[in-house]
Amino acid sequence: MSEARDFRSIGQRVIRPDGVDKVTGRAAFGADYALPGMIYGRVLRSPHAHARIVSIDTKKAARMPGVLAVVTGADFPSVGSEEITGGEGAGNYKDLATNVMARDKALYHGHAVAAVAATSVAEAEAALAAIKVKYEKLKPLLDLDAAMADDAVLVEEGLFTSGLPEKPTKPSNVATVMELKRGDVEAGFREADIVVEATYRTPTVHQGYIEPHACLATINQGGQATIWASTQGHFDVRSSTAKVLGLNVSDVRVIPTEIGGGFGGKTTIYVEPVAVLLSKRSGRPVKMTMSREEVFRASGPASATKCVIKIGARKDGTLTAMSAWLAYEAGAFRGSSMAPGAMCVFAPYKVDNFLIRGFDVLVNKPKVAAYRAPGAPQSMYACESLLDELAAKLGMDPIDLRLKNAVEEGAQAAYGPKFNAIGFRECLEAAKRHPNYKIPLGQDEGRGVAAGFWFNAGMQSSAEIHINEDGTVTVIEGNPDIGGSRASMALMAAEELGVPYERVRVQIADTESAGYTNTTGGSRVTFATGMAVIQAARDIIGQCKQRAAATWGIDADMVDWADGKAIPKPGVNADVKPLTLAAIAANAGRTGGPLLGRASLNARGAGPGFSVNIADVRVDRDTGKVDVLRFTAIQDVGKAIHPGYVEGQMQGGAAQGIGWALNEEYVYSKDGVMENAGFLDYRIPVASDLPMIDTQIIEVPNPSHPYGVRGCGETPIVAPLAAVANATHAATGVRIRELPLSPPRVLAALDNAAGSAAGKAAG
Amino acid sequence: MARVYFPDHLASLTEGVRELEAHVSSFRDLLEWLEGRYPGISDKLIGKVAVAIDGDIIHDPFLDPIEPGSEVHFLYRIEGG
Amino acid sequence: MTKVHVSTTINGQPAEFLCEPSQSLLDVLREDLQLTGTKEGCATGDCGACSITLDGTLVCSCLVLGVEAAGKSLGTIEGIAKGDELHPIQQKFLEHAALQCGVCTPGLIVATKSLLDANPAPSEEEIRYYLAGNLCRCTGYDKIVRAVQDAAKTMRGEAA
Amino acid sequence: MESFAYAAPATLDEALEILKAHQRRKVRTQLLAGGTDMLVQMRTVDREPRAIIDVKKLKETNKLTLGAKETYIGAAIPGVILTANPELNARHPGLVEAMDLIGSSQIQGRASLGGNLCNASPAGDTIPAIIANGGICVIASGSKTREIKAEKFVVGVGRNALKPGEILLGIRFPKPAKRTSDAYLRFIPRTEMDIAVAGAGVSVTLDKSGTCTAARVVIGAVAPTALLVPAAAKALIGTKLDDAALQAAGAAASAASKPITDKRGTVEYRRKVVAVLVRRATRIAAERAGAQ
Repeated sequence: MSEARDFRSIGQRVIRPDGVDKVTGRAAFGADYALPGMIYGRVLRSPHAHARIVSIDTKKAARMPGVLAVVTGADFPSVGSEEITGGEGAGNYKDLATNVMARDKALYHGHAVAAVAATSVAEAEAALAAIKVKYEKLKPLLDLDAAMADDAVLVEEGLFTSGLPEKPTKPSNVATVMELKRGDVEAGFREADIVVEATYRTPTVHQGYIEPHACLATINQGGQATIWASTQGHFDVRSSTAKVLGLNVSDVRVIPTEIGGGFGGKTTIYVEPVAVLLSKRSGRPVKMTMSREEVFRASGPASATKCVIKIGARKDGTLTAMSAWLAYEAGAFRGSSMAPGAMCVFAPYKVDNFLIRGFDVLVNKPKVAAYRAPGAPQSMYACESLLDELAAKLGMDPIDLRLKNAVEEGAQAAYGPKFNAIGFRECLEAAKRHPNYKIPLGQDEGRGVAAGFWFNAGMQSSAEIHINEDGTVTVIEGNPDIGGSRASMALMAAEELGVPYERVRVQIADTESAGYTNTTGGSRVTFATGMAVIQAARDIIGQCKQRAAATWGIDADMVDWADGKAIPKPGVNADVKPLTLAAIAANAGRTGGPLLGRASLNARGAGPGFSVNIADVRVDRDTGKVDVLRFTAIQDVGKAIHPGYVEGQMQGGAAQGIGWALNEEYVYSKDGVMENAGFLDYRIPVASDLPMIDTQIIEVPNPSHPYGVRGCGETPIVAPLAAVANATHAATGVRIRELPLSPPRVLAALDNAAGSAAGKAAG
Repeated sequence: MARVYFPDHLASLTEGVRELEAHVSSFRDLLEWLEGRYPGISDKLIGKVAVAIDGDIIHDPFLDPIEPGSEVHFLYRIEGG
Repeated sequence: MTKVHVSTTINGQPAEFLCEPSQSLLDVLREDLQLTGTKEGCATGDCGACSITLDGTLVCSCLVLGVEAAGKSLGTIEGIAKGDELHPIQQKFLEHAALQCGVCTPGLIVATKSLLDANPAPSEEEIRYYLAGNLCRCTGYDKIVRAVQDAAKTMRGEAA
Repeated sequence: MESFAYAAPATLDEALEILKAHQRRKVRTQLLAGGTDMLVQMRTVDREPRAIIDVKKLKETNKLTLGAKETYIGAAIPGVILTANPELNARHPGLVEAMDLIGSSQIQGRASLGGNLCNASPAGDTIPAIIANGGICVIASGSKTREIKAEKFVVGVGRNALKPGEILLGIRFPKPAKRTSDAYLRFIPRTEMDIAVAGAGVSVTLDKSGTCTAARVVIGAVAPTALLVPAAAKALIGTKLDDAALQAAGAAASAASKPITDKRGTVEYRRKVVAVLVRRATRIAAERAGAQ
């Protein structure tokens, strides 16, 4: 389907259509909306990581000045167990409803137990303090080893592991087990000249979007609700809120606001149904925003993991067998990103024998949510680190080792199907050739390489195109623009229609105005919604040809479309002037009415995205501090529609991955209280922490997209973890198999190594 | 003749069979054919798993054509971030 | 609670408001004066999304009390463009794709203006350290730093 | 319900008057300078109402003089003013760099030396530097002023020596002797925006031959309050600040430290790193002193 062609608009670094509003402060984000009579909702949260809720007394709070509504779990309808199948995050509506507001148990520190709406935030907060909750404290489970122990306390009573060949007889905190295998892994290890095995751990981390969750909701006496929400997917907010509150989907209208970052964390709901219920009880519009502290404690971070990887290889570097044991914390409800983590772990490599076992494990922490290539950074950090260890043992260049085993078109992915055209080899070769791979390093400096992979996604999208009476173009679609996607949509519409980019505007419409569209996530927007925009544009072109034919009095199949104009086909004997889009639009009323193009589709064939990263670091041996000196991100994106925003995805993902590698982690007390719930101590990279991030875009077109687009947003976060860890090893000679590589951890490892070296020397 | 693959976690639905050959021309036909052999299986597949037909991952397949020689893989549904 | 009457100047225009003594200036700007271009990312001075100038000095408006604005001159993102014309910093942020979600952008632009007003030719390192209090989670800062460098050049009157 | 109140007196007398009145009526009162710590605390750990007296408008808290014998820095002067003063930088470079390390450019527009001292955090960056420079706190106490050495000002975690009704007006520093200079270093995991995991403020005096004749070594974030470590100074005095002397001073600082393990660092880590910082800060201070 991908067409080789010269592009006029695609590939141009245009100014995004929503840009001016975003640099002038006009753009309205989640917390920027207000309605007449609006009041403020706040949430009371559990001070315990695991406790039975014995009773909640809200009488005093309800009588306090300014308080117009108080709700608890008892005010929400009961929601039955039902898998969430429509949208993004895996899960169950019952869990979702219980996560929004605790019922009989508080399952993590920060779990919502009650909410208040009052005429001011101060009054609402004062009322929260007056709510009396009686808890019976239970032992919290805070890590994988404890939760997977045979005699562990259960986070969810009566939970039986799914995915086992036989139904287990005993409940467990392991919600799901999954297995992927091929060949004979034991035989493969016997065939190997060298076998390496190691255990790696990663901590709970947060997406760290700068805009906290925010919404404004109002519901009338007829049960019709309107919600303004900062979300990656307003259709999911609609379906989830309707389900949690027992409303008809048609009675919930969700208007997406501008969104201040999400990275997967805004693919689910937290305060939205609470705001609607408070509005119902108070008769007023209710605005709810999470504080930064609440975002850390009670939104959805990414899983902490423990990954055991084993790799066997021949002396020439050929991989003979690989195995992975992957445990992911799910938080208090099942549904971590273990499965995609398991599917990604060996995806870049050809190996005949492998065994992958994954475990989705409940602990008393907030329910995890998607975070950019969910699941992949953790498992691939482990595998890409161990490959580095293997390369060192084999005396091979780490890029050569990967080239030796890299998947290419026709190779069978570890997760099942055969790859179509992919660009992994091209990325590896570009890395090998890159000047940054050859820069000499100084004392205490090291270079690390790692690969990244993400599937990218298709799914359902809709688009409409309206041709305005002056020939300008309005594109209407349903994906919140989280990083410049309006520009990509406008570029694609301009390309197809043959009109200048500046004549195209893009509207992100609400759930009542746009056709159903899956969430902005899975790196799917430019691919799938872009495909819908292209199809809608082609619909318009078809109509324009008909209008031109009608104007000229010839058959529609005698008309061509070129350079934004209808022209007679070569050889057609008609003495007519080409008709521009503007001319056809001006005459639309006389040729059949307004020009309206549309497309709705379930896009298949998202193109897998591969990357290779090169990190250079310097380690301060006295303090254990690791500084990133240089970072090079190379990625196959299929086709870069707006190269500036593609580079931006690569750079932003690199920065998040570097933060994950070096400093970011949830620090828990022994009682399960997060001790660093703020940007002061949850340390995301600041401007002075990072160098410029060099990017190289590789374009191996995706055959399933008209322009070759693969999607690019998620792959960039996968490789940096191992690239930085491998560089740190190269700089120090010491391998640290747990993230983050924070100064205390690095210094302790250096001192240990020095101690044991000294011991050996002495011995 | 298309080849159809089930991963281990779904093989319980096919009495342990992980690889099948089917004479079908669309995913709808495949579901019907599978349902005939393993009654109840389609409820466990529709909306709960993703499918790759000749390498293209599809979240909600139904009308998608399956060519002779096609490879059909059932997969976990992959969410994104 | 007793509200306090405050007279101040915002973006060159006189302004008055009533606020509680404990209310932050950020809250006053956003909730009472509907100047929502100034964003709240943390309310603890750690993210810089609420950056404004107070008598010409760059501050986090979440760490200023509304009552402290009395008699002061405030500068917010809404006052950066001159009428119909974008400020060169705003223009360069657009040209360099230096924003993705855009929620940190107002704070970054206010902070950048403060930097360039004081130091017309900052080095990359000076830019990075000056802007260290403005968190951006989308861009990795690369394009932001380049936009600032380019804006500085334009403001110095050098050809781009 | 009690409510918040705010006053921004223009003169010291007025400020003391308001303080006294609040004291009589037993109103909880807090002094506000830059507010970069206080406002955060007011919004998180301690939301109780109080009367706030803004001391930023007083002449005494805004005075900055570099006299022939001493330096006076008003308690409420924001960092941005101090770091922009070349003369102050030349005279007390370590003190200025300690101030400059606090928070972002935005924080620098508000945070003050006096505020950092009164906040009395174990990790307050300027406190070791103030003590290393021999700072003396000037306090308005009723109609009089009293003075107290900086090392006696902070008495515990978040607690200072101010009595009810008192205001810290500024800090006096003796003008450094010839070939005397200082340095402050802290360790943080990032390059900016963090709280010190450990800190070290060092002042040294050299004779013409480069031998250290006087020193003050102060460590921060490794005990409930910043610690003046005479043993570390002793290890430096009489030496040419060679590696052995620096190692000894670092070891003395490590030994004097009483760190805790928390989200920012462990006991072991802080002990090790504080020695590194003492060594490195001494080297910088000595270079500066030698260059005079």
